[in-house]
Amino acid sequence: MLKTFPKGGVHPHENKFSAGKSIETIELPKQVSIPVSQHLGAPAQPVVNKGDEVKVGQLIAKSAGFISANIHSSVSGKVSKIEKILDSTGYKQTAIIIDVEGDEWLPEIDRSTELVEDIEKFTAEEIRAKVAEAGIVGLGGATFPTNVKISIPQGKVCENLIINAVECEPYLTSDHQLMLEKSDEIIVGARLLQKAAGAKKIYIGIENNKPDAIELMKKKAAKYQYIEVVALKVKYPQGGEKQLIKAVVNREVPSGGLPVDVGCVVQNVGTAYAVYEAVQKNKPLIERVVTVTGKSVSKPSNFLVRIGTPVSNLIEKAGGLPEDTGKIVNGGPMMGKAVKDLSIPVTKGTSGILIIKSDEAKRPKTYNCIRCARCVFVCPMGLEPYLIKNMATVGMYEELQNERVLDCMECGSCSYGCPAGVPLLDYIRLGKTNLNKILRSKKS
Amino acid sequence: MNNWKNFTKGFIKENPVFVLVLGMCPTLGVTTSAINGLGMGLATTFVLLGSNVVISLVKNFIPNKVRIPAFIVIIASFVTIIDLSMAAYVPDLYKSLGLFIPLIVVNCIVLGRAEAFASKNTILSSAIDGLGMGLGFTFALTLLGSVRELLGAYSLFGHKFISTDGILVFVLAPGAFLGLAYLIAIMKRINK
Amino acid sequence: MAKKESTFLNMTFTLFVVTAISALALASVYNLTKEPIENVKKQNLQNAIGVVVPDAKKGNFDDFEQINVKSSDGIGDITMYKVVVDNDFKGMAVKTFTMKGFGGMISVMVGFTPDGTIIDSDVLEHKETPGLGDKTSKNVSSWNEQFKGKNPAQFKLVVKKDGGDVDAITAATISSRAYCDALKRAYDTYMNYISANGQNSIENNVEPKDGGNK
Amino acid sequence: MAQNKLIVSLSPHDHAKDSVSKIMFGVVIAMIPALLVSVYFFGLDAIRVNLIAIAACIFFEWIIQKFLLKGEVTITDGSAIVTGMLLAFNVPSNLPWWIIVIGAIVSIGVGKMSFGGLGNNPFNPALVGRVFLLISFPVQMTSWPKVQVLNFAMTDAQTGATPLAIVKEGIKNGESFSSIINNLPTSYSDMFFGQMGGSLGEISAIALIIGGLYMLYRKIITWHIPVSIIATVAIFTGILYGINPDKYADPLFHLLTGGLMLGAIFMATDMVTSPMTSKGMIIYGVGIGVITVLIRVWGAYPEGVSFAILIMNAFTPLINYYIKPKRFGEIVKK
Repeated sequence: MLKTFPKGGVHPHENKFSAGKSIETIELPKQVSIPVSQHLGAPAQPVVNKGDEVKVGQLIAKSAGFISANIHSSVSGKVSKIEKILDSTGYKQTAIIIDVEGDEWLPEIDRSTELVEDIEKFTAEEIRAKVAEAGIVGLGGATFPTNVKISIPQGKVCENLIINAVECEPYLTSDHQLMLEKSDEIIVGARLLQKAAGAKKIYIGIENNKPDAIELMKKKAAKYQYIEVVALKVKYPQGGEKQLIKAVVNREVPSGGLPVDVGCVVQNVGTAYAVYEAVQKNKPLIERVVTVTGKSVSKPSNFLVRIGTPVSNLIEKAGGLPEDTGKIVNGGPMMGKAVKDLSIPVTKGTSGILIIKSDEAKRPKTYNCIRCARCVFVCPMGLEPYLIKNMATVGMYEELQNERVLDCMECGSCSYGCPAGVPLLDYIRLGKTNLNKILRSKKS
Repeated sequence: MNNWKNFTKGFIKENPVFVLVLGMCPTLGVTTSAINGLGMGLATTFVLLGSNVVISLVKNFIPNKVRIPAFIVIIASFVTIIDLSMAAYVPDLYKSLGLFIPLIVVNCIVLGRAEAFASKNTILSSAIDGLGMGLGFTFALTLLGSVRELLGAYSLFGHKFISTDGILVFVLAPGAFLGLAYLIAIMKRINK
Repeated sequence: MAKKESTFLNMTFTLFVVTAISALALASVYNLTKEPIENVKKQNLQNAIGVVVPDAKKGNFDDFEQINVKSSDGIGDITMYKVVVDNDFKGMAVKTFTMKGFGGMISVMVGFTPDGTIIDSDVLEHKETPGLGDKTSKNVSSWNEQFKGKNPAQFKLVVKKDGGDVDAITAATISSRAYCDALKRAYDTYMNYISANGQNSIENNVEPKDGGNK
Repeated sequence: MAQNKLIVSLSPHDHAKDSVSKIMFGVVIAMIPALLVSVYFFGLDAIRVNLIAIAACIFFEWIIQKFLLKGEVTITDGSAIVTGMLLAFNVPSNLPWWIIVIGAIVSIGVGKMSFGGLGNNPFNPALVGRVFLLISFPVQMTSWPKVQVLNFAMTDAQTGATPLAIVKEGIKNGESFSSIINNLPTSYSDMFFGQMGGSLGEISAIALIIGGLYMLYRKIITWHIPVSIIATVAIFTGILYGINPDKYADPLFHLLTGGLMLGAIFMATDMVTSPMTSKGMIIYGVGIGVITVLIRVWGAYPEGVSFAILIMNAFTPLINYYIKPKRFGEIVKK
């Protein structure tokens, strides 16, 4: 029996069209827009001004708080302006816009592809400092600053480092392809993370629909006794931190708690690769792998993209925007955000660009809830989405706290499975937002 | 208050059964036929009228703290009078209404009108109020009784239209609830 | 006019007056209705007896001797009315009961000839389901006509389904059985009474006519 | 230009291909085996009853939605067909057409639309109609035609009682269960395949089980409710049978007769009126099982599944209120 999390979950159609497509490097755009807020927490503070010349890897915005991350220039050229642009959240955000001139890198960045395995030369402290310096955030999509996550708080112990290579979102293949092409680097990155967090063991969780990756990673990890590659049964949302921990080490993160409360730290496989590059190669987080896919896309691909590249460039490279496009999603179909405009830039959290045909873009017709209980059965957090929806509809926001609405991680399983087409997650978000407002006003 | 308005309010606008939902025990219990509903309604009307008049008459002599016991005694007297007279002179109706006649004592409508209206108003308007409310109650009970008798026994006031058994559930207790629920719903729509 | 204050004296006095007037009114109404109610009760009983022993309608209720006995199986009391019209014994009306009804107790009146043949029978009180069990009553259906003129000594008072001679009401076997049970109890009690007191005990009223001497 | 037409909505952007109407038609498909068996044993009457019930249910749903509520007409979602078929399954095949129509009015009008239509009804509409008919027309509702294999002549068949009623009668008269069962014309295998008197759709356990397995496969129902009802009835009657095999029928007899399979598989699992959590479903199922046996063994009616389901339907909101799914991360927090 393959391991998985016990309660809830759905099985969306996988549609991994871009699987096995090797990572192509996309050519430099003419101009990049790098938002200063690509991570959870405080937006970074720009440290360049209009007209400044920047090189690839140069710090252009500085971390502005404990939970925040540095931003580096992904191209070389001239800062043309600093202004508010539309980003993937749909809101206007401050971004640094750089006109690309050539491709001149900072001299300390090691651009060779040679593998550097030695991790003994760094202390845990140094690794954390380098990760923080490189502005690495969780690349799975949550974009939580990595250095914060691997700084284990006083009194807590991290026993297990879990590398999240589940990629449970349908369509997306960027992590899968990265594992196939950069397995050695990922192992080193994982070991670096382990050292920084002080973990005893590394688990690499991979869903069973990627047998080639499982095999390769098992081979590479064979020489390290403390690394275990765990094949997992395919089930969405296994990539959720809490579900992954439950599936791999069978521990439950308490409601409102953090993974470290049960001695675990979860890092995305892409993050591990970025950590390797940052520590061993001095390369800040300036590019990432992005899947461009969709049923109507003529060339579904995995691209290595510089942060700040407009999404339209990627779509162009993947064969252009199909005629019948109805919706473009930044991320996977389950948790990604629909975008308004193709000019938005790729950010640290962009794991994929999904193009949905117009006939599938519309939501299904909504009927009365028939109380089929499917939402209750699929909720991985053991919530009752139908009840939360009803309570949110009538404005019982405060009472929602007892229904644990804040535990919801918005995986969308409830809305996905609802036969009546009720947009349950929308109501849950409404409830969460209003409950949070009430809780904040109570605190102050 | 306009006397006419005072009189008619009991029928639709403040109907004790359909709007105020008072006196449910006799409403559900005795309305197995139209005649039972009518009889119960008229008996209640008599009690209401009498008690309203008397209470309105004596309201100023009764100290506030003992008004409820005094009202109850007055109402109970009227009910007993009705009970005895019906037993003596209309034995058939008495047989079918049976248990419910003494229960008029605790019928919320009677005490409710005494407390809410008669103890504050003049004798004339109290009498009109009692009569209006009582007839409204009678109207409601007769209507419910007719519906139940029509559906449950295919007859009205004892005249059978179809000689087979009716939809039995309507002469049973569940039918009272069903019938009342739909009548209330219809009244709600009319009042709108 | 100002309301009276709620002093102890006031309250006691008012309540006293109110209750006194009520008592007075009730007493007079009671006196007034006492006789009609008695008459109605008597009339009702006579009517009920008249249903099962038709000759009773012609007689005077006060002539009917009322006999209270324990039921044959000892679980309850049974009242028997000796219907005598013009010194002629017309039959025995037995007010019997059963506890086996669908809604519990059923009270039945049944009339017997001296040899125990059923003259007629009817339900007095019941809580059976309307449309089903209430078909045992005469005013609802003619079901209980089948007992007319039958002598339980030959006619087995058990529904056909259970091997007797009685046609049960469709879909109301329980009520039918209960009715049979009541009749059986009446018959047994009646027969016990006769065997205990002798045939004369019921026919002695008839004697004067026969013997011409009393 | 295409950019202006982009749809922006919140996640998720994918949806399972299931819908209310697919579920409803799945239930209809699952009922087909039982329908075929009923045609085999009751002839064209079975089709007649089904057609009248379905047509009447759809018609009244349309009338009420269109003219009374003046709202959207949703007869195409298939729920009225399911209600109509379930109603037909719960009545004898020789029921006069006008009684079926009254049943449909009550099912749809009282049981469903009065509460706001599909999804809002606290009681299973078909059962509301069935119990209404049972109380209102006890004679017609309890005279079951004797089964005649492939009789399409539409003649008036003889009527008789169900095995359940026969056994109850017999036990009440002091006969022992074994002697009654030996005198029954139907053997257990007859009962299993459906050769016994009874309502249209309840006679064949095997056909109902096939339908149930199909619904399990389609994930329309979960195993919790049917299994807990059947297990409860089996255990409860098994204990009684163990205490006194003369006075109480054996568990297999209880499982095969009456509407137990129909109730457990098709009626109790009605999504709208059953609890939302697996624990709640088991409590609900156990409740139905216990009440069914109570009514069958000690109650006035020989058959108690319908009443048991309606009673537990009334408890469903309470079960939903008190029985919560196990929250993720709750135990650790204490």
